[in-house]
Amino acid sequence: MSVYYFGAIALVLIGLYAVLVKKNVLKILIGLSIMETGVNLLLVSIGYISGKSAPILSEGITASNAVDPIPQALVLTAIVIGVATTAMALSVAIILYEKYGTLNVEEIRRLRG
Amino acid sequence: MEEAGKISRYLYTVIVLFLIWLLLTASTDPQELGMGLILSLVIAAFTYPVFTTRGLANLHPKRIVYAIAYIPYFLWAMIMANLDVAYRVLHPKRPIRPGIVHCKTALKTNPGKLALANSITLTPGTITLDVDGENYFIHWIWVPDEVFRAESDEEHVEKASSNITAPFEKFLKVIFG
Amino acid sequence: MIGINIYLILIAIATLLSMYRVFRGPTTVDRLVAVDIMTTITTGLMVLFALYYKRMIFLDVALVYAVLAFGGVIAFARYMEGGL
Amino acid sequence: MINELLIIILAPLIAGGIAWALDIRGIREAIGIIGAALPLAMLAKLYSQVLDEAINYSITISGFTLQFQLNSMSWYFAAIASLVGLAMAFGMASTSKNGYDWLFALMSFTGVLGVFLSQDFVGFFLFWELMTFASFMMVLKRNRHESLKYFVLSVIGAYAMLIAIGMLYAKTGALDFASIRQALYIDAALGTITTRETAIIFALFLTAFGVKAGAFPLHVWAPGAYSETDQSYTAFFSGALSKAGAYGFLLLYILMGYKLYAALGTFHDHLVFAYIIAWIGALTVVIASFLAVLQEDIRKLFAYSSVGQVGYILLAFGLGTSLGFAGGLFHVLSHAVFKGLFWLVTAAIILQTGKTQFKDMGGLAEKMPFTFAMSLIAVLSLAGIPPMAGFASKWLIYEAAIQAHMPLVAGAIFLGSALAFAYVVRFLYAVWFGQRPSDLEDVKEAPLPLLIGMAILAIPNVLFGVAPGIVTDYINKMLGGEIVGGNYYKLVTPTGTYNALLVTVALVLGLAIAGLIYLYGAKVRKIPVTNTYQSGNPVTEEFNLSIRKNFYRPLAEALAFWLRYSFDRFYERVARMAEDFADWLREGFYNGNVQSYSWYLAIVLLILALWGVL
Amino acid sequence: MLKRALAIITLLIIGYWLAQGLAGVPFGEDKMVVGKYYLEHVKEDTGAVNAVTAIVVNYRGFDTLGEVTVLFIASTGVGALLWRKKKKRTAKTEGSLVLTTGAELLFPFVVLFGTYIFIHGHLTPGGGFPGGATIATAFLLLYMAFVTYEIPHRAFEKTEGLAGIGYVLVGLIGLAIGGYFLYDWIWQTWGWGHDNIGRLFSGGFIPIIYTLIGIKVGTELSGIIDNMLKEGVSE
Amino acid sequence: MNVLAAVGEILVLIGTFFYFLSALGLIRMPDVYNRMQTSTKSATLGSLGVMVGVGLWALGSDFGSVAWFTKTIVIAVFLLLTNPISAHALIRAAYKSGIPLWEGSVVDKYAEHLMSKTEKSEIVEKEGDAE
Amino acid sequence: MNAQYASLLIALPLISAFFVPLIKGLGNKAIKYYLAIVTAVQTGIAAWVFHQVYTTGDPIIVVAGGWKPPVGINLYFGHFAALFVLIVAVVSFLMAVFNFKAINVEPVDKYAMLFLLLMLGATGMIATGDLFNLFVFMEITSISAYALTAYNKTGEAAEASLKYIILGGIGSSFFLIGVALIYGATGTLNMAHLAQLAPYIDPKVVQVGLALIIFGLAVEAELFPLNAWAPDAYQAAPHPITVMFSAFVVKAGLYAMARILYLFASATGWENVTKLLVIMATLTVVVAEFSALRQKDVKRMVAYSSISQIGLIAVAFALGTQSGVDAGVFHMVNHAIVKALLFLTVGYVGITLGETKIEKFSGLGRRMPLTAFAITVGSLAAVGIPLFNIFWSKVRILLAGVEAGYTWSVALILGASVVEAVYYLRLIHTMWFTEAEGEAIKEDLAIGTIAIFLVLLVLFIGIYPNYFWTVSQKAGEDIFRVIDYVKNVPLMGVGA
Ligand code: NA
Ligand code: NA
Repeated sequence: MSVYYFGAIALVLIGLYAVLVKKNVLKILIGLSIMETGVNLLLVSIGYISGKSAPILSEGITASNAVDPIPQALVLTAIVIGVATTAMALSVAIILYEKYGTLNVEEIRRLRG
Repeated sequence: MEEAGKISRYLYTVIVLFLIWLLLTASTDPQELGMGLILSLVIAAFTYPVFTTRGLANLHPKRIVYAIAYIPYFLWAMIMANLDVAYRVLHPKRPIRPGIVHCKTALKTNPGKLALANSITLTPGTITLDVDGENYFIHWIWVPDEVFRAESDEEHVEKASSNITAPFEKFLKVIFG
Repeated sequence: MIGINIYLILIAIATLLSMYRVFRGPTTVDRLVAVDIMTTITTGLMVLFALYYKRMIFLDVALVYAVLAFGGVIAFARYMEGGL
Repeated sequence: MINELLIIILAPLIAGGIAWALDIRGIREAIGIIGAALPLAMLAKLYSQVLDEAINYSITISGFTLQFQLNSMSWYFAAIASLVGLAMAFGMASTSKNGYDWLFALMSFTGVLGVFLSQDFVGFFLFWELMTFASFMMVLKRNRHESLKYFVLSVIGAYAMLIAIGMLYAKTGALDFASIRQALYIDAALGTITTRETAIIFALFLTAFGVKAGAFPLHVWAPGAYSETDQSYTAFFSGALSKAGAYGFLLLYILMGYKLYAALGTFHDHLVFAYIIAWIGALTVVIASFLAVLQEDIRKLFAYSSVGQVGYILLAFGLGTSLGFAGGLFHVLSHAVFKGLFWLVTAAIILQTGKTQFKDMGGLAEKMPFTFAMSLIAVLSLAGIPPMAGFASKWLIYEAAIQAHMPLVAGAIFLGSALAFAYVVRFLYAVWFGQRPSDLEDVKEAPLPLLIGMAILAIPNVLFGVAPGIVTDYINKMLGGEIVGGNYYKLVTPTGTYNALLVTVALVLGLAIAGLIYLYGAKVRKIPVTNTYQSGNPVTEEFNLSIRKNFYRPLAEALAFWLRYSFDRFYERVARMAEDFADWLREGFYNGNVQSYSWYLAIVLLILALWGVL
Repeated sequence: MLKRALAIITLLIIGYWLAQGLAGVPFGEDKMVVGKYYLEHVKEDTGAVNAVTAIVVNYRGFDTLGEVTVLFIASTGVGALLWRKKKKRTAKTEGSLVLTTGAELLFPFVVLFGTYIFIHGHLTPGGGFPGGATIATAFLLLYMAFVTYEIPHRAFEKTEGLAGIGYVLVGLIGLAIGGYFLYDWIWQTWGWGHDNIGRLFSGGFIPIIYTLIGIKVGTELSGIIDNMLKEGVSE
Repeated sequence: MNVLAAVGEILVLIGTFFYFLSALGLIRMPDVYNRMQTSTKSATLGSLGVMVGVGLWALGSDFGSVAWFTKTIVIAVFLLLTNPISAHALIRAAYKSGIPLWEGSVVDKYAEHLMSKTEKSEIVEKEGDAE
Repeated sequence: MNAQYASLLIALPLISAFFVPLIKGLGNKAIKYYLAIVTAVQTGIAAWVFHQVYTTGDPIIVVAGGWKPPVGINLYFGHFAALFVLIVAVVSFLMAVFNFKAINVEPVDKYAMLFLLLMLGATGMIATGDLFNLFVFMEITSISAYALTAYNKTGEAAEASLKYIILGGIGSSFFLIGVALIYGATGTLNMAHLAQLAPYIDPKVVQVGLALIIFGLAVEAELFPLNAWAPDAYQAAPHPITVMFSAFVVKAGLYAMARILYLFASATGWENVTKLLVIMATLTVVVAEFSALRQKDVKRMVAYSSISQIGLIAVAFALGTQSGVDAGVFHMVNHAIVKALLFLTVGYVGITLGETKIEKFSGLGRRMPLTAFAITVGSLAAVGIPLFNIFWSKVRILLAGVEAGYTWSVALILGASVVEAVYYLRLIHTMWFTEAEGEAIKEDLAIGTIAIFLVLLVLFIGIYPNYFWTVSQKAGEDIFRVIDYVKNVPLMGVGA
């Protein structure tokens, strides 16, 4: 297994760890972002082909020596989606802080049962 | 300091943007040049009020000459700064004596003040902490005796200024006024 | 191009050291400073990659990265300052 | 041309729907009665045809083929239900004042008919559910707690049936009775359905039909449900609807009998599965009769009584002999007519007095003579006194039990009869005789429609009591053999003979004498209602025995040890535990902390990982 | 502490499982199937040099339309959630002269650079999203420097909507002209730019779409920033 | 390989060395202010070296073009302009968020300045109240 | 008309949403009318697609950009998608009408955009034929759902949204890892192409990848224990949105799960996945029903009930048999109708009386007879009483369950259904047979009309289920018969 795979999975797990352990909503959201980063890294690594270059067919690069372009295209989309989710989450956190006066997940539980 | 006319400011902005475009593309393809021109014209149209107050006056030859001369001067100062830093970082005893000192500047324009602040930040053991009017507050990694033992505020300011701001000012005064 | 490995090693060490500061803190500004340094180093790394792969197009990426990183650092700094 | 079977099944429902939608006094009742009368009319019309050849109808709905058949047996059950249904409709014309009751009463009527006529499990289940639901809605209006108890048990039963149906479907690939029967018949020899599976299916069906029939220990819904609804409707509820349960047991024999025999074998020469049914019946008879005796409320009394009487039917079916079936089938009829009559009488009493407790009644015979006469017929029939229908059927069951060499079961019948006698006598005296409380002075005779309803049910009581052969003749044809011999007035079994005509003559004379005695007694015995046989002991509130209050209290004390154990309370406790469990689960799982929720996700991932890794 | 330990154990097991799955997808090997098709046909099919861009805008245009939508949702959602009857900037202290002047000087450059990025999307690794993000950064800088700065919201919102409409319209024109939604009519029907591959005026409708996306993303992100930096004012 | 490339390579080497130095400063210095003193300068100079170095290196190589050089110069200038600004913003953030100066610090004129400023504004406020 | 015009189903909501800022100035009322018109047009297009697909019997394959799959992304309007896209549009239209009464919180223009995009997301999820595109549409759906959940801007709304975001975020990350694995093993993302290649994928990869994808979708599909966000979101969201959540948002996730599940039916170790799903789905039913039992808030109670019904559908889909899938689709249709009815009416009570606590429902039969009647019909249908639509699909599912050998699951579900009956009947009793406090209320005509329409639909299907059953069967075949699916998608021979 390559260092990229390893790093990607590590990022995903670190992010998940933050979600599972940290009490602060913002830290949890950072955890989510780290997970997303890990996933994106994984996607790109999967498309990588040893010894080949970015799939922009200029400067002497042709179809035969470019890496798989699909994962990169996917990651571009995934990144934007991640940004959008984070933006949503942050504005929700802003409201939460306004209404509850805290960002501790253990105190944000009016809805239960 | 009075503002230059709108057209002057606009044209100046267009020119700067187009120059940057040229650097970015480094291409003589008419398609690129044409597009660059269009974009410069468009973007300048809504950014020039923010970008400049003096307009084309910035392109006075004297200013350009001084600006070019300033580059090696500043680079040298910066390299010295870094060697100083290297010494302090690598020295086992870590010889530092930090503090925040107060300087004054004679520069009037905002770009000038910014250039000064940045120059200070990038050179010997100093970082600009705040700029308030003519007052510069600077974090100094090695405050010399003469400065921190100064008897009055005035003396402190004078000593500090001569150490920190003065060397750059002679260039910046001409370039930015 | 053999030499590129030396640069990479230097950069790797630098990144690891900065990373240490990011995790260690102790203050948030400490972490931010470390992040700022890391972004600068990463910009350099991207430029080096451009050279390594002989792809000029990566330089654009480095510049975009530098711009976004600058914006981010400024935003965080202003946040820490209590100015937002 | 609309199919006749559809008319039979749907007429009440449609009438109910119209009655509900219009909800105009008078029209509502008229339409309801017409809707309730139509099935009986159609059945009467088809009577001769059915004995020759079954009438079939099928419809494909939602990809299921629903099959209906009017054959000799379904005709019999449908006719009984329609008779009671018509009586109910007349009764309701007096007792019920709203469209809601009409809608659901008639809907349950349709349900019952649908159940009897279905020849496949989809239709059977559909109408079963419809019948349950409609009857439940009748109770819900008046008492949420009792209705929920009824519904929960019914639904448990229905769902047990659904699983059983599903299992049969999975094993045989069929949902219609004919195919299932054939498949199971063949499988009895092949044995691809294991004994265990067969036993499960049997147990599930037993639960399903047991609930509806009110068999012990699933009877606990009955007292509450029977009392907490319109009493005219209870006539149908207890008289016809509960018969669907009994019908289910028959169906069990028809569909699975051979397979059950093959799978479960015999015990002391009895079919094991039948033996179980018989004992359930016997226990139901005894326990329900005891409990009936102890009731202080007329409705509760008859409710328990109904449970006990259906027990007789199960017991009879459980004997597993053709005579047992004959007796059971006959009792289906007689119970329908006498218990239906009882409930209409109760309806009349409650309507006219507003009272339900024995302690508040007395001396009503003078005020409501016709109702009294009707109740007398019902009492005689229920208590198994010739020449009423009730006697004929009970006699047959008794004969069958003896013949089947099940003396203990026969004992249960005997005990049940004795207890029934005890409680009907009390009813007779406490309500109709003795001193009338002052607030009942203005009570009038029941309104006409109600009286018509009573008459509709009273007539068969007498008719089939005097001429039980009419019924046994039909049953013989239905079961395909000379099971009960004799003629219209005489029943002959291998072990005995019952001449109804003779008994009738004797009884008419006896009754005349009794009537005279009563009239005489009513005049002279003006004593306080509380002054009974306590021979001088001061009467206290705690121990105040009279025919109207705590009459059988000594019995209750004797049974105190056993009364502590109540399945009713047991189920209540289970229900409460379930609700507490629900709270615990809800509070524990949905604890509001999103971090816990994230952990759930992590744990699922962990399980997936372990699943994959191991 | 126990929770942390449990978390670590759980995560390690999950990680091991993921690694097992990944073992079947060896790193650095050529796994291309559809990807190969793209690399071989991208130039003739779309006129773009950057295969990623061609995929993003052309082959998998639906993804990108969706992606644009996602960002639009975020901008709208943030706007909806942080909506207050009356709002003002939360900022309390002005940035120092260094920051204000720096922001002013950088602003035109960053905007220009952003447009450079999305206009060259078919030739370089850029595109509408990084370009738009860069432009938004320019506005971010102004927000950071000046406590009272605000973007012109109404104009921005309308621009955002128009850019989105423009994108869909380009797709619908494809449906009308070529019979397929998001059909590259400029390249495939009109055949513009076939002799220009590798130069600016090529790539079919990619530059148009990327320009629209760039404008849209720029205004959207700026709008998000604007919303985040404000709070309700009670009257 | 020609001279340009060689110069470029040396510049890159110097640049990366300063990167290393910059990070080392982050570790070695006692507090956030002094960390910034050492690290921002080095990182900027390092970048300058790397950028210009790469530009020259590419220019001197077979694949290179002027565009390489101009683009790296643009990046370098950008960093030269922005890095001190971010350093400034960060040190201000550090000071304003209340991180104390290192215990060995000898002077803090800024604190005095801020204090006199608040005094002034308080006086103004009081005067306003009086009116 | 060119079948490619089915792509208007995507284009219309999008362009309409983008158009909203331009008409913002006309006021909230105008925006609500606009919304109703757009959803009506969408319904028209969806009806046209439905008609096309069900009369010709052939699916409509929309090829974006004219690129044949797997090179391009295709939309697949088969029998299932045609049916469900129509349901999405119809429900959206009805809710657009409900909005007039239900939505007063500002900013309505933003609400309108999010509303349209929620509809768009679900439509796309159902229609798409590409794995990654599914992810994109899923995110469109969920991010607009996050925003709409918090739309009321109360603390509870934000809390619910936060939970949704965090759990949804984890789910989508792992979904994407699954996609990465599957892509890495096959080199394609087109579903039909994947189905072709499924038998040849490394078993380990497909096992992990499929499990992760299902996991991600299961969060959206509200399977236990991944559904903890759902009751909160249902409760806190604006009432029309709650209707949309239960009527089609969750269904889109569920459908996607089923679709992907069956695409990989030929992969090794597939049965293990379905087995696990049956367990999860059964637990979903049981836990949700028990959670609803003593619920004091009626909207939340209905939410739990909705989750349990979803679990039932999931059971049906996980059975791995044709009859199961058919029944599942039928139940989806029925559940959409019934839950739309219930959330609509309960929401209306909430709007009128201020909240949806059970006490508010006392004597509702007298105060708001039409609404109470509609709630009653919805409740009875949900319980599965004959002559109401759910009876048919529920019986189908249970029979299919026993047939597939999951008797234990069926038994548990039935046990839970008893619980369901109890709480719904309590509600009915509260409404009709307890004393009312307060006056009679004049009921809204538009909402009443919608409610009656849905009631009639419930009863119509209950009495005459044949048509809907036939349609559901075809839709079920669409999911189950992967061979036909592959055949219908005009794959070009890339890498084959
Ligand atoms: Na510096
Ligand atoms: Na930087």
